[in-house]
Amino acid sequence: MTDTPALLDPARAKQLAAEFGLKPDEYDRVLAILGRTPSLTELGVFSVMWSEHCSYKSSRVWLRELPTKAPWVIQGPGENAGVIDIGEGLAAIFKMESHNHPSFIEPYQGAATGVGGILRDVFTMGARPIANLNALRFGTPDAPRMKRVIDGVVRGIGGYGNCVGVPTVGGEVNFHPAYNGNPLVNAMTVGIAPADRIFLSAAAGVGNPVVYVGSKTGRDGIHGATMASAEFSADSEEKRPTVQIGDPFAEKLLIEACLELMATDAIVAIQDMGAAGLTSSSVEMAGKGGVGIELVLDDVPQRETGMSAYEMMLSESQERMLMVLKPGREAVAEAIFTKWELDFAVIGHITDTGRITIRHKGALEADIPLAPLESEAPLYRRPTAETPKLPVLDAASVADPLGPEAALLKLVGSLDLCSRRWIWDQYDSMVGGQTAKRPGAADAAVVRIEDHSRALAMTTDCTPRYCLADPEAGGAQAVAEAWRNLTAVGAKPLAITDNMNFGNPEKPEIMGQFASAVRGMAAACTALDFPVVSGNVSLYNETEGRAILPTPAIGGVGVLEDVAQAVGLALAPGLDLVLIGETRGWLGQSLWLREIAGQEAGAPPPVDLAAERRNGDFVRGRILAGTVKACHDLSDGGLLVALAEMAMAGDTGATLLPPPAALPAHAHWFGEDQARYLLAVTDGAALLAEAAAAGVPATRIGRSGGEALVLAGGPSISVARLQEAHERTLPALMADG
Amino acid sequence: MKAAIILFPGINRERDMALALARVTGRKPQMLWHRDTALPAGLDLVVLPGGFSYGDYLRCGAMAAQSPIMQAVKAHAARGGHVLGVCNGFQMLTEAGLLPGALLRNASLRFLSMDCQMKVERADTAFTNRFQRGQVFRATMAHGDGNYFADDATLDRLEGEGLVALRYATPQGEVTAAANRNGSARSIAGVLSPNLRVLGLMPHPENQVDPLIDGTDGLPLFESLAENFAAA
Amino acid sequence: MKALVTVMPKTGVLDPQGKAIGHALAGLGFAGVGEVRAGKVIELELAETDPAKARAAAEEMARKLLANTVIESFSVSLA
Amino acid sequence: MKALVTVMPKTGVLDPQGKAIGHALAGLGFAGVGEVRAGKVIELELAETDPAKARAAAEEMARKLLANTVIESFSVSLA
Ligand SMILES: Nc1ncnc2c1ncn2[C@@H]1O[C@H](COP(=O)(O)OP(=O)(O)O)[C@@H](O)[C@H]1O
Ligand SMILES: [Mg+2]
Repeated sequence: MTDTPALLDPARAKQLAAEFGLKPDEYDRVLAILGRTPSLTELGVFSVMWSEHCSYKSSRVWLRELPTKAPWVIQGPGENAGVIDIGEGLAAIFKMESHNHPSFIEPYQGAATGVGGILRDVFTMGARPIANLNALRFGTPDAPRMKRVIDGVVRGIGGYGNCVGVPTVGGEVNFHPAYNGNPLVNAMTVGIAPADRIFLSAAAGVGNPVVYVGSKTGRDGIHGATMASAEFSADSEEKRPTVQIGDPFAEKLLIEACLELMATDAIVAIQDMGAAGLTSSSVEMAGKGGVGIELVLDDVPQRETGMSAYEMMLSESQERMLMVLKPGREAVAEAIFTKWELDFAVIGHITDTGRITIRHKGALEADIPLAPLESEAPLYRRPTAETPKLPVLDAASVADPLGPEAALLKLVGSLDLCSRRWIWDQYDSMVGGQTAKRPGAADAAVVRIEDHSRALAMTTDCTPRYCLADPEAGGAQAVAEAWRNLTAVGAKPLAITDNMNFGNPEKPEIMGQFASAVRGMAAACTALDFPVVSGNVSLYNETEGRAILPTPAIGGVGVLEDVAQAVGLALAPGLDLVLIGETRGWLGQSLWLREIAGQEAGAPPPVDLAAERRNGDFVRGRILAGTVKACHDLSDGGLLVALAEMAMAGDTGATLLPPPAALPAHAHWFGEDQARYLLAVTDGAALLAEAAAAGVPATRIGRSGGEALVLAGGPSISVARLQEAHERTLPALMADG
Repeated sequence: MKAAIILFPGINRERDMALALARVTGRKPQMLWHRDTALPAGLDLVVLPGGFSYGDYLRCGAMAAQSPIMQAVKAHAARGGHVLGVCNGFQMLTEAGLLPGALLRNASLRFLSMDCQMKVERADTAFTNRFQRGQVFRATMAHGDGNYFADDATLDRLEGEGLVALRYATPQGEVTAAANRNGSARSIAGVLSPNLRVLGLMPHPENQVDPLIDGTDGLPLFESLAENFAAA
Repeated sequence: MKALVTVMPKTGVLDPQGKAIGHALAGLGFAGVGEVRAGKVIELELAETDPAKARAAAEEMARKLLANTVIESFSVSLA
Repeated sequence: MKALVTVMPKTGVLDPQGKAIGHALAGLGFAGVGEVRAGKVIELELAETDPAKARAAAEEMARKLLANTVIESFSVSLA
């Protein structure tokens, strides 16, 4: 056996390095680490490990600014997913991840494998997945291919989630031309595990077997991680062969088999094979454990013939996991995986060399020291340029061309506010038998934990148009809205996962957006005791040089001690309507301004974190006291849209008091001031008194009942007409999609 | 009642079904593995749960219908035992020949996850005793292939012999095309065997058994069974 | 030896997929398309080298699993 | 004139259906079954009577709609 692998010709190696996406100085570092030219497999390992997707080289310096700690955080960023303590000996494990580029190339499979990947991140830590969410951004439906993308993405998310039997309980969708060439598909999974049975990825135990389980390896997705790290160009179509196909049936078996094995004591460490497949899983497991690893690829289960070491190490075939077992537990594990009709193979062992060595057909294919592979990984503090601040828009300076009735009907039917029923009707939201608030029923989805009264509340949020106008305020707003949505069902918000979707970080204005958004998020997380426990970064979301809107999607998780405490947003008759929070009539960057006045202008609404906290804590207190019959936070579209949403959900109208004289009516009805909630209660006077005592701004705005929204001295807008306008949009758009 | 749920690779509503059965019997049902070749002695009810057995690849329920345990299920049915198949379980029952017809792709060609209303056509079976004839109840449906099909002669026979258990209807009990979202022949949602002891249905009454989750519309179905086998 | 099992909806059985494809083709501007039917094809790599036996085996597989004769008919061809 | 468009997963592309069918056939006791691949077949009734034109039309339909050429390949035969 030789002690060096077959090396590439130096000139060829340099050229390949560039093709694989390594910058010249990065390649020089490879040479320095190895002290020689790399083999093809080694070059492949370096290029994927040092890709933006795996190394976070542009984002890491900024992500460090995010608060990640709280007494209830069991595991923050750095593992496959974040873990929090939710009481009664239980942990919630969750993460969000993007599959943007694959979903544009092949929408169904791209979205489906996105769901599969995030599920694996969660069950690899020992959790049974109990819910999926998805945050989607599409271009305008008349853009080329866009309807097919929308249709394929929705079918793909449903196709995978429905089949594995994890309910898809929530999410969000925006439409904007900035996503025409680069839609965003962010998928989130939440799981539950016993708090003392969390599985981590650090390998240990020299001599311990390294085991491969799941589906066989094919040539799919080779260099998927580097693709996700490159900007799109018109010839991206050429990159099609890297498309991976999801097999949700195999995933379902993998979930059951892994959970069954996890109930024994056989596992030392476990990690899913995600982006960069066998490479990243083996390198990360050994690296984290400070050990070495030797892989012998001959026994890797293979779907295709004649696969090389390079191909096996870089394949992104789906539904595969890597584990380190305790010595002598191979048979126990193999019996379980055989029972579930999955492949099982011992493909190596843990060593004390601090190196990864890869052998195939008797030859050494790679031999890389692990410490420098990680510590010397490129890390950039790229130049940033601040987004210039926009002037505050004076509400009185914008004329109201339509009046409240026509504006409301138009808004509830607009793309960003219309009913998402067409989407969620394709997702099984009930499987598991624990979904207490399904899509459309509440500001956050609520799923009870089997055999407990306790429930989790979950939401995803981001308002990209605010983030474009002011990334710092937008970052804070996204976190605050997630916190508010959890609060609005009565849950105690605990932690978030994030998915940072941005353009090309090599452009200072994009990197500036990123840095500012992080700053805003960090401030909100700190003020709201709402730490970040996991996340994902997706950069280079550009097509032909045009970037998407900065989109830091936030996935929030909170807990309710008793599912019976959860409130929804559906209005019932005979209740007082009370608005919590201050209304100044902020129209800058509002949907009213865009859809009705035809402008995208002004500074977005400022986020007063102290007010958020005070108002939210008050609302939650009232919900837990049992006096709130329905609750909805105010966001896109402002007060009248929120009220219309409650009315439509409950088939109940309301009679409203006149708007205050101090504000233009349209600013009162449609302004997007933050930190506000609309509550329906039996005793409005009592609530107002409690709010006054707590120093929380509160106003009675009307009373529920009847079949229309009746504006004082103004129009009477029937709930049925609102529903018609609200429900019509997506089905009409997608009729022959 | 002694009930058992059969686990096939890829099914996913077994825990939902176990919760529903436990709610009416006070104890968890037995879980059986698809490779078993015999059923435990003295079973009152065998349940084929919902999900995506074998990924629903090829045809829904087709591969599960060929599982070793299905021979024992057929023998159980032949002895006059009770069998409940829900969603994927209904598809397995038709594929195994225990119920007539087949479930085709939904007419819309989309997965349908929504509430539906079902009208009870027969309230004199072990599955439906606790309902009134003509009563309408709500259940979740979640399927891509729930479009019931049989040839006209078979449909006429089913109707003639009173073997249509449930039909999609409006909340007021009208059987309309709009209420029949998946396009099923004659709005059929559930079918009985001639001895009324095998029931297959597409929607999931097991998801409506808990007031804290989504109401108790489906509970009478399970209460009927529990009552029927109360002595056992 | 390769066997190809083609499975088609029986005449008289609703074929929503075929119908939808026909509709979509018309929407794309393809004229002169009459009935469209959508079926499945399963390609089997068989160790059997005798054509008659291979065909018989494939037919048996179709009857037992690959086709549901309540709604589908099948045909076998060898390659 | 009838055109038959057969759509198969491209070689190298994972075919979960074919895999599961192969598995099930083995479970049913069919021996000697190697690789199994599952595809679709679409039967089109075309008004066109010229074989070359009919074929060209069917190929165009396959490219535009019937096959997802990112992951599937297709072939056309006339009957
Ligand atoms: N992609 C999606 N998948 C599932 N549910 C969704 C999706 N998009 C939106 N929803 C659901 O639609 C409802 C309204 O969404 P949204 O307008 O974003 O709510 P909010 O403004 O209160 O945050 C919520 O229940 C949400 O979970
Ligand atoms: Mg939201």
